[in-house]
Amino acid sequence: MIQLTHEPIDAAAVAAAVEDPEHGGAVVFIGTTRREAADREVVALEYEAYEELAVRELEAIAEEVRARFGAAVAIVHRLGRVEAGEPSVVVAASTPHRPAAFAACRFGIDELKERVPIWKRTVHADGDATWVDGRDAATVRGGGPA
Amino acid sequence: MIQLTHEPIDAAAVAAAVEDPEHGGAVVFIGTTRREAADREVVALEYEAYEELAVRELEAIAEEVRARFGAAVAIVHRLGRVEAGEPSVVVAASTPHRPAAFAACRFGIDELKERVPIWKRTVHADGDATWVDGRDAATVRGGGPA
Amino acid sequence: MSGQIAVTVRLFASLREAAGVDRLTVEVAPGTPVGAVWSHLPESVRGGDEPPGGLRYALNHEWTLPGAPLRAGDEVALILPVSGG
Amino acid sequence: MSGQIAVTVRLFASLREAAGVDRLTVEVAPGTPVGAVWSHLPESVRGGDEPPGGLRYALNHEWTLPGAPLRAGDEVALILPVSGG
Repeated sequence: MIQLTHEPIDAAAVAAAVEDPEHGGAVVFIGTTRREAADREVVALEYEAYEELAVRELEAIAEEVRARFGAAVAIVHRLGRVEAGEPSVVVAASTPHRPAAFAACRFGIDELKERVPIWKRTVHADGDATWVDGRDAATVRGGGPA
Repeated sequence: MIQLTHEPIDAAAVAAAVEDPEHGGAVVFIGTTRREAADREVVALEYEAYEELAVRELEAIAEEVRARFGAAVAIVHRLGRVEAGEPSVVVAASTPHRPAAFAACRFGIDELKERVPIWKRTVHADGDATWVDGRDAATVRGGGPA
Repeated sequence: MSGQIAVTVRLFASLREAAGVDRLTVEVAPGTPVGAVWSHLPESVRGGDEPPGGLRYALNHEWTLPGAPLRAGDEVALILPVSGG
Repeated sequence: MSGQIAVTVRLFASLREAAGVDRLTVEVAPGTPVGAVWSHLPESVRGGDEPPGGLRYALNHEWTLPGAPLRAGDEVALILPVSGG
């Protein structure tokens, strides 16, 4: 299960996707929108992807996780508006023994954050929205795509 | 949520127990009975606890996880018979940022395995059952408590 | 024997199974160290003279050391190497 | 200008928002390097002459380097520092 989705993520379904009778340990990372960033209240994040390449990169990361850790792996990232408190990304990895499952899951989320072409925009309570994409003047007042 | 239970563990409920609006990352470890150990097929594990001290140790580990990692933490361990493929233990930890969530969850399961007075008995397809408690002559033929 | 005290011994895992019960009562002299309880168990439970490697002890639901002295009514738990998870 | 080729430029995040559209067509000489696409964007999108720090490029849905030469019909994606997760 390697997916971009506009629907809420079912973390239990992502975890279930890595079940394997020979694997005794599964580690699931759930990344959730925090209600605060840079001391301002956040009501939601909005995620946008370069979908064609993002899916390819997620598949490539999954393949690396399988090869390096012998893990079963599942990655789901949400796009569009994600309300504070909801998961934006879930990464699950299972392996025969637990240390590799921790390493595999950690590798998956670290690589995702490093190289998958997805961007977030922070939406504040007053309607201000700020892209997190390395550009300084990226604050836009009000609205924006959902 | 710090518990010993004879019922199947709902990993999603354990994960939900560490949700916190200020915590952006949650890591959940799910330990599952593997269908194989020492090259023999395993149909189930049976867990037994010294319940009074096991609960105290779990509470102590949770308190250490909170103090060391600033984490919210939940630990549920199942007792009695656990069929192959079902979770025997779930540890969840959430923190503001993800590296600490991985470390907190890992610390929780490592400490649990090290010091909580719980023992497993491996039940094989032919009815043989072997306690994993450091004694050599611990294989008992057939049956045993459920 | 007069002057002896009764102590409850909790058994788990293969010790419980060997005993057929999850607790026994043993009679010891007051002040006997926790670690001496082993030698008071029936031979059928011990399966040898030496305590198993890695055996630890709890006294009244808290970890203790083998040298702790026993009092009347104490509950000692014999804790073999654990295997939860 | 004759001899020019049309190249599609995909825009994301603050670049997309500044442009008001998620893709533009630019006309360049054949063989123009991918990294030169930036200077062909409208000033309103660029907001300055220099490409943003950390800008990377994809060509027809694969990562590429700024020196890769453009052909007619190519699609270039301008990839600002990512922030998924």
